[in-house]
Amino acid sequence: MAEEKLNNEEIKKEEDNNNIVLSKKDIVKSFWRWRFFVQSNYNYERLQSTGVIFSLSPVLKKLYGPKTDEMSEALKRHIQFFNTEAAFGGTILGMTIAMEEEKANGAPINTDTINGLKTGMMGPLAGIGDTLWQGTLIPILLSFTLPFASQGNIVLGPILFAVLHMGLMLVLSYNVWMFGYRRGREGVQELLSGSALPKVMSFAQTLGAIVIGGLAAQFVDVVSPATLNLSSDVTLSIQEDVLDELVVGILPLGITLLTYYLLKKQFKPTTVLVILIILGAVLAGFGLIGTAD
Amino acid sequence: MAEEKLNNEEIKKEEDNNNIVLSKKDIVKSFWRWRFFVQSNYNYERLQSTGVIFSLSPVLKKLYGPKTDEMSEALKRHIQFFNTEAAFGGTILGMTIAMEEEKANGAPINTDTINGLKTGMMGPLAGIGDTLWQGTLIPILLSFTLPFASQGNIVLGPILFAVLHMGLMLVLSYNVWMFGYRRGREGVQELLSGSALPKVMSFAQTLGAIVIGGLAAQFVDVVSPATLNLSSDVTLSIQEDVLDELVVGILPLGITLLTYYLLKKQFKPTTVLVILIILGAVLAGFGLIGTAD
Amino acid sequence: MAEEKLNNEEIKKEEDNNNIVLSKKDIVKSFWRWRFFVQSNYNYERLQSTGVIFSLSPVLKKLYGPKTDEMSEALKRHIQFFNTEAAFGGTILGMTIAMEEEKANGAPINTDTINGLKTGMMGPLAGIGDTLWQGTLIPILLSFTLPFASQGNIVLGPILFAVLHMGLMLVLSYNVWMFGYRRGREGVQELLSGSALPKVMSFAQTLGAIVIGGLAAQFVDVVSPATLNLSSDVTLSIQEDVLDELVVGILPLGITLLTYYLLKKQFKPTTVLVILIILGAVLAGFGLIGTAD
Amino acid sequence: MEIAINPIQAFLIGIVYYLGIDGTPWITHLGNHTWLRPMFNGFIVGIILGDPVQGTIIGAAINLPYLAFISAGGSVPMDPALAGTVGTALALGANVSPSVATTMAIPIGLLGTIIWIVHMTVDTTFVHMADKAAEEGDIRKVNILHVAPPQIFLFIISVIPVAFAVYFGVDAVQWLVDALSGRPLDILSAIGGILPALGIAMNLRAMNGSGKLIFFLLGFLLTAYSGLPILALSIFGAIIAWIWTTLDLKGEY
Amino acid sequence: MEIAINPIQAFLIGIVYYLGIDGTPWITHLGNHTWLRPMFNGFIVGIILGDPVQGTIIGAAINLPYLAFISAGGSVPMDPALAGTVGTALALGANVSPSVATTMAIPIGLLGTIIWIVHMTVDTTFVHMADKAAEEGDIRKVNILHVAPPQIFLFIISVIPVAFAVYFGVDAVQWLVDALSGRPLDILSAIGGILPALGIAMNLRAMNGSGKLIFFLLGFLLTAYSGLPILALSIFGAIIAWIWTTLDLKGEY
Amino acid sequence: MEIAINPIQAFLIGIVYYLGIDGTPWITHLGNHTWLRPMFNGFIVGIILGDPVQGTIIGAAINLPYLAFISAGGSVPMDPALAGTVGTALALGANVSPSVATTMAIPIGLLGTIIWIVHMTVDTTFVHMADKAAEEGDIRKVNILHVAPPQIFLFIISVIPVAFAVYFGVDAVQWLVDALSGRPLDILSAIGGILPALGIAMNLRAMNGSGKLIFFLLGFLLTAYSGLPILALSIFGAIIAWIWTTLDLKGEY
Ligand SMILES: OC[C@H]1O[C@H](O)[C@@H](O)[C@@H](O)[C@@H]1O
Ligand SMILES: OC[C@H]1O[C@H](O)[C@@H](O)[C@@H](O)[C@@H]1O
Ligand SMILES: OC[C@H]1O[C@H](O)[C@@H](O)[C@@H](O)[C@@H]1O
Repeated sequence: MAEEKLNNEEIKKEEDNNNIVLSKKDIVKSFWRWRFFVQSNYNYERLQSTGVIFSLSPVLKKLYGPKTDEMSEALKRHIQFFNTEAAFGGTILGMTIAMEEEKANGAPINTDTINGLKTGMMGPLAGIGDTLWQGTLIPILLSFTLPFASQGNIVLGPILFAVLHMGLMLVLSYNVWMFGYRRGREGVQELLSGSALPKVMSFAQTLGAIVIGGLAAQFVDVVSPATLNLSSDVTLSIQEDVLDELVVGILPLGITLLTYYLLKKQFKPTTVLVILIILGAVLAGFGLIGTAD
Repeated sequence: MAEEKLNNEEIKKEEDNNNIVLSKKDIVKSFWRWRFFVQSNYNYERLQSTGVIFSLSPVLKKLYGPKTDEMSEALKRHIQFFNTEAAFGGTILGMTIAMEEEKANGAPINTDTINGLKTGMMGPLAGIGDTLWQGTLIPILLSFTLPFASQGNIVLGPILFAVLHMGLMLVLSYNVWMFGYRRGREGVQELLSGSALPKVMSFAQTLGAIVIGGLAAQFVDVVSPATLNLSSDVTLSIQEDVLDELVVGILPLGITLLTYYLLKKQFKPTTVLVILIILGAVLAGFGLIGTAD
Repeated sequence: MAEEKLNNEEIKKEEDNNNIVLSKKDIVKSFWRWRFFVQSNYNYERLQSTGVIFSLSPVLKKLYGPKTDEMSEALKRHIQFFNTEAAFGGTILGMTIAMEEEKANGAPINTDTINGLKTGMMGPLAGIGDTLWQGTLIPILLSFTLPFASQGNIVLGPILFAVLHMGLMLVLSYNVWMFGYRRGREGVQELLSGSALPKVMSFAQTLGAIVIGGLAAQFVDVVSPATLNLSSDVTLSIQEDVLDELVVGILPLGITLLTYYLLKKQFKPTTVLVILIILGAVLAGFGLIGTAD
Repeated sequence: MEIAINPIQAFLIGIVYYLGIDGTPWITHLGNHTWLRPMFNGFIVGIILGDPVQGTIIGAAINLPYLAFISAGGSVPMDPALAGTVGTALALGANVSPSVATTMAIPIGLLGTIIWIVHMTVDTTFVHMADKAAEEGDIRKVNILHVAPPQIFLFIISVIPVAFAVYFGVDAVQWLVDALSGRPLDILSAIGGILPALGIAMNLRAMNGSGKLIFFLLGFLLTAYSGLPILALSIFGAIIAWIWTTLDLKGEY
Repeated sequence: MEIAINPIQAFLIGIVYYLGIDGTPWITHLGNHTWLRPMFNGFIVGIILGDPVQGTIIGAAINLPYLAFISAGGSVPMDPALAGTVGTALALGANVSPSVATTMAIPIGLLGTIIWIVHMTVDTTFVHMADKAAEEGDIRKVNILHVAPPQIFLFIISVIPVAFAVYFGVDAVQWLVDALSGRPLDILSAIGGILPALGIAMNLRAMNGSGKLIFFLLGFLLTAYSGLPILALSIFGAIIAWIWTTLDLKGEY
Repeated sequence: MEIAINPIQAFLIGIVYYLGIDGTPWITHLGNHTWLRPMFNGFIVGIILGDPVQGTIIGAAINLPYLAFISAGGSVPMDPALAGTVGTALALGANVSPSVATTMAIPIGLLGTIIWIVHMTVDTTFVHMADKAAEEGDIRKVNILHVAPPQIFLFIISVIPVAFAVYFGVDAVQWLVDALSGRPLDILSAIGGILPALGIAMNLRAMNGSGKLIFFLLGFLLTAYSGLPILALSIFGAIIAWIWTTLDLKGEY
């Protein structure tokens, strides 16, 4: 009953707004703008934020017209912090387009809903996407083509790598984008009432957190080369004899959690960057840390 | 109150039916028929189904009489797909006998309840039973007796193995069978109202699934012996350099899931068998798969 | 409403009792009595029970006066079985003081509540405390100072170890004790209504059980040195060829569970002790068990 | 000393094989599982050929690669019973050393899977006949169909090839083995390697319970990555199952 | 055969580097990730210098230590694009062996992180300008700010040093590398080793969900203790996430 | 240089041992745990015998096998305090090398468990006396019972044997050790190996919480199979406990 009423109301509102419908061309155009320009202005403060606007540009122009209040709202909405893995995370942009479309046509979607979805999904999809793309697909492709390249085989080396990498990833990211848009359209009702979404979100968030943890363990690379020369023949290795006995990976874990803590304390990323560089320089300068090589 | 009423009703019905009670001899006879004949007509379509009927035969005859409608119903009930590990899974048959007895005496048990129990428990007990019996007990007994046998010691070799294996397992399977019958009798009320059973079922199903997964990892044996000879000195092993880097055991896992998928799609087991044989022959023929030896 | 009433009642009662307030000095005195005398009368039946009374002595005297009925109740309350890791577990004593204080001043706290808290927390804190203190901190301190000691360096060897060990642990155990007292005071209300406590308890109990399991695996040390000499060249090692193939650590696990079972069956600890000694002597006498060295 | 195998002995050895097939009713199902171990049927073949000690020794040697043999869900990846009976008979007959017997036994064991597959396929016809009898409530007929036709058929396809093989002896079998060796044998063992998937998948399909596939995957990956023995896995599995069940059914019953 | 690099070639190689930086729009973001692999940009540098085959061979050698290169959350722990372009150019120019080229490429790659850090820091100013345009609803201006200033700036700071380096050649770079080797290089690589923490922590901060830090810790420790490859971790992670989600949201929706 | 140990020194060394027993009140409970390490009590024995440096060196050697010594739930699987005091005294007295001292110290340490067991058994009588005092509300009496009788008793059974052993010296102890070596020592160490089970089981019995035994088993098996150090186990354990608690108490409070 209540839902039916909602539907009726919406339909009325949609009629009032003369129902601006996006064409497939708009969605596709937006996709290509994303794939080319996602990180043109990549920066430590907001990362891909202006990339989002650049990509949504054809959509927003059509929905809100230039220099209107609604456009201003939309721009302020999307200029916030955003960062994800561009291929898999594209699905969020697809959904966002669908939500903007519904919103412009009067559905009761507010900025919080859109931002909730964007920020809720960007992290998990960054973790999962980085793992599947940079962490899995590229190493596989390289391990197939690199041997040819080292024999001087141009075709089965660099060219095959380029074709496979870009071919596979473009097909994937295009489909993922369109999927996001379609699910977004079908799902707005569902999203608003909330049935499957919380499960998908919770699953993605949990998996994302685990995977990000795994990435930290693999790619933050700090060990202590320090030793205590206790006598002519007794040497204590801080890394092996102390730290590894406590918790394997305690240094990278500590550094990552410290960084996280600083960001949580509202330090700007550029400040944190400087802190990390100084910390690294000082500790390495005294020979207390290094890489595992 | 409601329960009390139920009890009264039952008692009345039981009186109406003149209360056919199975003797211990019936249960034991049934047990031996199972232990001897469980797989006399083992087949890809229904596996132990006629074995179940052969085993329950004394019970069913007593409860329903020959060529009655009730007998026909009972036969059609039990000729369905059934497969379990015969020793541990015997407990299901014990319970089934108890349920048939109650049903024949008027308890409100229908075909669905009986089949639910049978199909709910047969898989878990197959996984758990195979693990404990074929996967654990037999290897232990063999590792004790085989060394004697290889010295030509007949008594401490084959004979001791036979005695221990059959002795232990018969004691076990007899007790498990009787336990099933007793629990079934006591528990019919409980089963119908549902308090402990769902927990036991859920536990068994979860454990069964994990254990079946472990069996698959150990006993489905496919690796790829293929290599890419990239140059005179660079060789890429598909198994070690690619597949193992992705997911260890990806081939056996893939084959098992494919088989499962085909069965789910209602392919007949014999069809799936043919598919697997052809698949194996073709892939092995081209040197793409082999066993790990 | 109901809560408000409770508060009012309490305040009234407190007025009636003229509100005996413990001074910080009482709490600190109690702490030092604990740290010195916790295990003066350590025994297999009740372990630290009289140590608890000795420690709480200044508090109980102040709250209940000598040889009163209330004192007798308090003594009987605390002479029950108690055992924990003295440093981390001190937090339980801190809380206990707070609860005794409230109780003496009329709060509706009964013996069960106090004992529930004490026995609920002592086990987990024993497991966690032993792990962090004896299992982690001491080995680390030793691995730093032992090399110096073996060079004959008295200062960086034994003395540094003593200073660091006692310094760190006294600071820790003092703070943990005071924390317990403060949380106890603030939390009595909360404890009684129950919101955070169940979570903390459940977390501590679960972690404690896991950690105790890990301690058992590391510190119960039984293997079987027995072998079967099957022929001149075939030898079967019971430990490696049989037990380890079944479950790694099956002997220490079995011994621990047996001990637990005996205690559960209300055997006195001294009886269990004798059983273990006899069992160990007999089995080792026949060469069936030994240590892993 | 070479033992000449006479037709009666050959026939008896054929029966030894028949009795070691999982499902023949005469010695119980557990009896089959004792009897199918080469250590045991080698001993029996030894009795038939007059040298049980030597039969046991050869059987034990042939048994080694089948130590961890398992049959799940009706899948038989290789056939230790065939390997044991034929291998022992030939080794005693040709006075071949245990290790040579073992070498020959492996390909023979693979051939056994063919017999198994044929019988499990043909048996489906008898269950269809039993369906009709069930409709009529004729339990006697179901019982007869359960035993007579499948066992007669199994007797024929198991006794005859074995009797022939051991009667015509090592040369005939060697010829067969040679003909198979190389690619054909690789193919046969690859098929033997994947067939357990059928049994496992049938068991899996027969299971219910939420998250079935998830837990299957978990069991698979835990085993694949840790190399845990199956008993240890099942203890860990029981812990996981307990936690899952407790939490999943919380407040439901 | 030594190849003398002329100014135009040096400039072109500078552009090759610029195009291999994660974010330059001309060849798509995926294009950057192809182009930044030394195997690929070595090939392009080879074309520019007239020997694509040799360029590919050298690039492939330089690529090896970057096989598992990942950039997460905008962190670039080392710069394979700089290593590949400059390394290949110098190796072709000085006719240096691939293995020497690799040795030189590692410190060069570390220097690339400096360029990356500078550009990601400076870009923050353009996003502040964009904030104003957003306020006015001026999407055209936001779009221009998104592309023009950052890319012009990036072009300058990436093309110039590379062009100079490859033009003045191996001696100049060798001098730089020598000056760095030892402690300075250790410090640079230590910094490169901890910088991914920034990216990962930014991603982590952007995530929600109950137990986020717990599961992060779990993923970290599982990987640290088991050495699981990242794909296997993510399958185990998916199983855990499924179990958690199922139980945590039970009866809520 | 051999040091002759006089009766007073022997008595003092007996006291050193007494103070290193877990529970003597004079130097705090933490003090006991410092003092019971051979590195430390060797140093004190060295002071008494006039050579603290040598005492420390010998003590450090004896300490090595006790690096991971733990006492849980009142179980003492071996006695480092006895090993350290007697071992150091004998080594200094007989001018024995540290490694010989260590070899002798191990069986001595096992004998210490006997003293411990006797005192923890006898102390049960004092707690029964305290029960009566508690009934009467007589806290003073409970306090006295808590300290005086158990400590007097402990003083006697610890000081006397040690004083005798170090006074009569290496030959007497060697005789004892010889008499024990072989089977008796194996039996003593086997008993020492299983006694921690008592302490652990007492702690376990004192715990509550649903699934206690399941989680105990989990902790045991994780450690047994992975060889995880105890701190790492407790972090994994905390993650598991958090997940369990969150889900188990869901919606209850
Ligand atoms: O898997 C359960 C069960 O399936 C079939 O019945 C046979 O393979 C048995 O050996 C096995 O125990
Ligand atoms: O981590 C998500 C994402 O962050 C940034 O955008 C870059 O580092 C990408 O390479 C990465 O995929
Ligand atoms: O296990 C808790 C606790 O038990 C006893 O009190 C002693 O063994 C202590 O060393 C230990 O900390």
